[in-house]
Amino acid sequence: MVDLLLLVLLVIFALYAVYETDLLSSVVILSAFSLIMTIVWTRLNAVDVAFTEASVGAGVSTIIFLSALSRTKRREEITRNGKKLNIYNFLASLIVIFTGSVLIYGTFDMPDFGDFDAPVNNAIAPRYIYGSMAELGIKNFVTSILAAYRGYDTLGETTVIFTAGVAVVILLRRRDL
Amino acid sequence: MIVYIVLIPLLSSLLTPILGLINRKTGFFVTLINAILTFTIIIYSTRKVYIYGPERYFFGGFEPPYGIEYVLDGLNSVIILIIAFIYLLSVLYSKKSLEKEIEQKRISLFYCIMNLYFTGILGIAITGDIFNLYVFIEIASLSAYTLIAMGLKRESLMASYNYLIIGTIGATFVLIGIGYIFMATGSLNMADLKLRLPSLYHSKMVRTGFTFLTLGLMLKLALFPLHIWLPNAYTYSPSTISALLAGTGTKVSAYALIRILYSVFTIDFDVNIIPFSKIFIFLSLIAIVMGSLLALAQKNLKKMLAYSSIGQIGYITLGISLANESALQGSIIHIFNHSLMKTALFFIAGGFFYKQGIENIQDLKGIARKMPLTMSLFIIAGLSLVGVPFTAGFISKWYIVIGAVESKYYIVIPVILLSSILSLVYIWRVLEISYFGESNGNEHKEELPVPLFFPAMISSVLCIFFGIYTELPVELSKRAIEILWGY
Amino acid sequence: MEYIKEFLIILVPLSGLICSLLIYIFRNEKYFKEVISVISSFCMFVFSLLVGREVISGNFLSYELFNLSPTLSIYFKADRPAVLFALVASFLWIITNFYSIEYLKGTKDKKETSFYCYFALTLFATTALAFSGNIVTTFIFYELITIFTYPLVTHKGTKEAVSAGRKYLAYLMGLSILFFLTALFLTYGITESLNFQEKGLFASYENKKLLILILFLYFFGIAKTAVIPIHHWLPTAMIAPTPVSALLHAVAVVKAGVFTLFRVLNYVFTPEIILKINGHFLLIAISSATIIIASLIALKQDNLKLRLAYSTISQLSYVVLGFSLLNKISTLAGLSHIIMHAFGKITLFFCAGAIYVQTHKTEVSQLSGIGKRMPFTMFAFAIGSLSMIGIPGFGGFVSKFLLFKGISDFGNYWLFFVLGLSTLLNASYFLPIVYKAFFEEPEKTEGHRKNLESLFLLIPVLVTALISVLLFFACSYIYDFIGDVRS
Amino acid sequence: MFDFIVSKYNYWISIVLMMIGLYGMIAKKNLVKKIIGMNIFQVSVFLFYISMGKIKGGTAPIYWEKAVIYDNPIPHVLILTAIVVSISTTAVALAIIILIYKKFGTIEEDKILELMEKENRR
Repeated sequence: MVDLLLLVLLVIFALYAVYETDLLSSVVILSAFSLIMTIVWTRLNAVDVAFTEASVGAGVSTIIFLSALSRTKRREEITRNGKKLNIYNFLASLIVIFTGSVLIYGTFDMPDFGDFDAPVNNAIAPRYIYGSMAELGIKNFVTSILAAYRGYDTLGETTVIFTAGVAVVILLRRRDL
Repeated sequence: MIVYIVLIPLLSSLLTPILGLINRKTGFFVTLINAILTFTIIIYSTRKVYIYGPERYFFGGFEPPYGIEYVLDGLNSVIILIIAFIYLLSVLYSKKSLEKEIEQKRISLFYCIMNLYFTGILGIAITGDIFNLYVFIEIASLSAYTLIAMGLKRESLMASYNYLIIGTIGATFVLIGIGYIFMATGSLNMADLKLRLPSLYHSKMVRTGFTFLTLGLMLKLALFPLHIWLPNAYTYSPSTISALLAGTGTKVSAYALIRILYSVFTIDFDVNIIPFSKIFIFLSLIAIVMGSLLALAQKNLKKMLAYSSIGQIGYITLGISLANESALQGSIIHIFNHSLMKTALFFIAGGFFYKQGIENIQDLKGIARKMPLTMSLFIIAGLSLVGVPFTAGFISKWYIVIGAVESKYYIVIPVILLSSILSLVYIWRVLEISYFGESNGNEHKEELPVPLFFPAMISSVLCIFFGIYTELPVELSKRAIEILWGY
Repeated sequence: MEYIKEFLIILVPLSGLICSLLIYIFRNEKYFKEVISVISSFCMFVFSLLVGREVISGNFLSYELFNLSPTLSIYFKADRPAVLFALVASFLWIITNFYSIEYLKGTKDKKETSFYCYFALTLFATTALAFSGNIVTTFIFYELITIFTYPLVTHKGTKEAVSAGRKYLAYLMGLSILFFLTALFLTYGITESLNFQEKGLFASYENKKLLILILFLYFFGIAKTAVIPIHHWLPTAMIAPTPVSALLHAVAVVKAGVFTLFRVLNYVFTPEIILKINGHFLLIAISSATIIIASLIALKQDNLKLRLAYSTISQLSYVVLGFSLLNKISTLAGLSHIIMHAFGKITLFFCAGAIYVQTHKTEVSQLSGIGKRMPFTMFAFAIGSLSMIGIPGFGGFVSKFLLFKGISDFGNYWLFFVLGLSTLLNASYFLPIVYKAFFEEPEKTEGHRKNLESLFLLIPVLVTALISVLLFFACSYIYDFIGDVRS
Repeated sequence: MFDFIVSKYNYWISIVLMMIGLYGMIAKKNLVKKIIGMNIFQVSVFLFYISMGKIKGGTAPIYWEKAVIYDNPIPHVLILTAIVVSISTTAVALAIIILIYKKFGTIEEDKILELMEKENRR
């Protein structure tokens, strides 16, 4: 029941974050959204992910947003110029509804939530769970996959951060424009 | 050996900013060495793949599906060959061209991002793991956003931002698709998925996953209704980057699409089980016509070329979705050829900007009298774009049409021919203005400087070369399909 | 020796290509381009003769240049009609060369290099088309002719010339890409072969509707035949310098069109198949309509070159009519009319050019009394006219006579009426010019110089006029040479 | 029916969240707001991933003698990577937005388009 409550809370926060016109509070709500997400993930036993989300999603991300807001504008300006905007919104909702229904359609065949026999848990996962201890000697399976089996992904991830870092530096230092 | 294909660009991207602290000029040389080295390795490994068959590399020694693997087979060796070649040309072009467009203080960081982009697209092309594919798509995209945002005009920022939004939607769709497929199979390795998926083809999960994967890639590929990001992105980015993106960006997405369609899923699924083939033939035909029509309406030279790219992407997806041997072969050859000709055209368009500050077609009046050699390159690449015989463009169109006839899609023929005519018209418009327009002022000859002229020359001469000596692309693409479809 | 024989067939077009290259390389040498043009035209003629000797002695000459794809090759083959066409084109090139030297000098043309260069290139493409052994090769050189003649049409560089060039391209390239290429693709899709064969390609194909469609696609795709709905390009192309109009738009280009049609009707389709699908009625209707309508339009033209152009359209349809009657005599008539018309019409054009150079007169109404000042030129003009009208004793009579015979073989007698009426019309738009020239008084304001003729302009005119007459007496040799086309 | 709903509610709510985010990304005109939408969109996809790795009665995928069933660790790994990617994209996007504000003086898309159009017309 707690889980469901948290999820409903997530939806409310998400809606609030999207509809709030004050960008500052929107960002704060987003940060709260991330924190609730952290709790959800902890309850789903994804400890490492929750930890990362708490620090990166709720922490770093909020700071970046705030610093960006401090350099731009705080309020969203709602311009209601009649029909044009409405058609645009209508189209957007159409796309969203369509995408959503395709996604929901895909869930019909899904194994139930928490099903042990789901293919996800039986294809390659057992090898990591039962073999990685002996192979690598690391207690945390997530760490061992991250560092060893899928180490190349982690290299890619580092590269992404590096890219973003260089990108931010080179962009923010532009003087020539 | 194949692991160096990604590692060298990655290392050089680390090296460029560090050496850049010592001397600004090192950025170019590190990048150049990187491009040459990577290209050499790719030629070497492509040859090896061609002779001995696919090569696999297990990262960290963990065998797939548990670890991540690199696979180099007939298909992606062709793709990385052309990518590395275009990159090499762009680097050669960049030195002079960037002098006018980028602050020299930031040049080493700029080269760093360029190398990261190179890393990203090579990573996409070479990985054998779909989640890894996503990671590399993001590396390539993030660096592409940055590169576009470095354009001279402030429009470039908006172009970059729009690309970022649409690109991220695309990448996230890919992520969702991967999630659905992962959920159905529990595996992430492409070769493994190909074994596991056939029994699940009727699962709604797999279908949704497939839809989102292709949809995400289509966004990245800029197929017609999803193309909105592309024209501005190509138009307002620095000349080198326009050429580089036009030659590599969408091509690698096209490759990823082929990979997903025929290497993760099978042709049976694409054609018989879901109506993918029909829908995308239809979309591609619209893209072919609309791309050419919109190109016709443009005033800005680079924008015209960008819209023409949208039409040409239609050819590529058409060949992919016709799903027979000739058409797919045509598609692969078209990826190869279109890279060459579009890069050449963007190089030349960048050259006009460099030399005369010209952006609009109307301002090209009489330019052919000032730069006859440059303009003749433009003619070659332009005619190749139209698909005139003896140019590279003819061969790929030929194969695609033959494929269409084999599959009895006769409607394809008039559409392709109509678009050829439209492209003839928009290329011709440029030629007419540049040859017969009344130029104001002096008309003494001033060709492009060698560093700009040379890459443009190489790529457009190759358009002719591969139009006559077709053996190499035809043979390579044939080998690619043999391996892809397993015979 | 065998190898050289094989290579002989390539040498004919090659002499044109090499000529243009040499002209371009040595473009700064004085008199070089004229000399090299003359030499190469002689070479081309001699090579054509040599090929002709081989063909007569029964050797089969063919040469495969290279493969564009396993099923797509650039392939040359010699047979009698091809040799005939090559001989006519190369012989007239020799004469035109002498003529152009004086003409360009007379009109003070500055762009000699491009003139000679593209002229040679056009001849290269025309002869290559003559010897083409399959449809693809034909198509490629058909397109190349258009591309190479475009600069000649826009030679003047004025606004009018540019828009004429645009029309030229739109008709010739647009229609060929839209229809000809479609037909080509369909042919390939159905038969998987594109080689010209005596027994045709569709021998075992039953779908009549599709065959008719393909036939019409070919017919309207080959716009160089200038039949009535697709003839507009020819009058507009008259803006080109007169030697171009003379050789290219009365001989090489338009004859390339009818020659391609000949190939299609006899070696892709066969008369039997066309008769089976009843495809010939539309062809006959259109060509006979063209004969009449074009003559009527010609009657109204005051501009001499335009009148000649419409006369060309009308005369070309004789050839088309001959081919579409589908019997041996009529085909022979078509082929021989290619020659007769070539010599007659080139004479007329040369005269028109000479008049323009000497007096700057372009309109028929200005020509009163010109015969007194340029008697020999106008004498040649009279011979050309008579040949075109088809008076016995001149070359034109022979083919017209054969055409009558072909019609009676075919059995559709109202066509006699068409030919008769057209002869009448021919007479009524040519003879008034001759009358005006010799029997009307010149306007008083004219200058005092009596004889305006220049030897260099006169000799070519007289030579072609003489040959027009000789052809009447030598016609049996020609028939012997052509023999049974479909043996 | 009830079982069907209960058995999948986690996925469904994550899909609803995704769509809220996607809507924000497409429909909102404010550039920062789009990025906020993007964050919601991506984080919800992560939730979807994490949900599929959960097993009833499973414990966290860390070696533990008393454990009978472990949750699936693979989605966790993937999402660790994806979170970093997401934050990097956000950072780059915000950097671009700051630049846009500097050059255009606004972060509303329609106003920027107006400005660009004016410039083109000139």
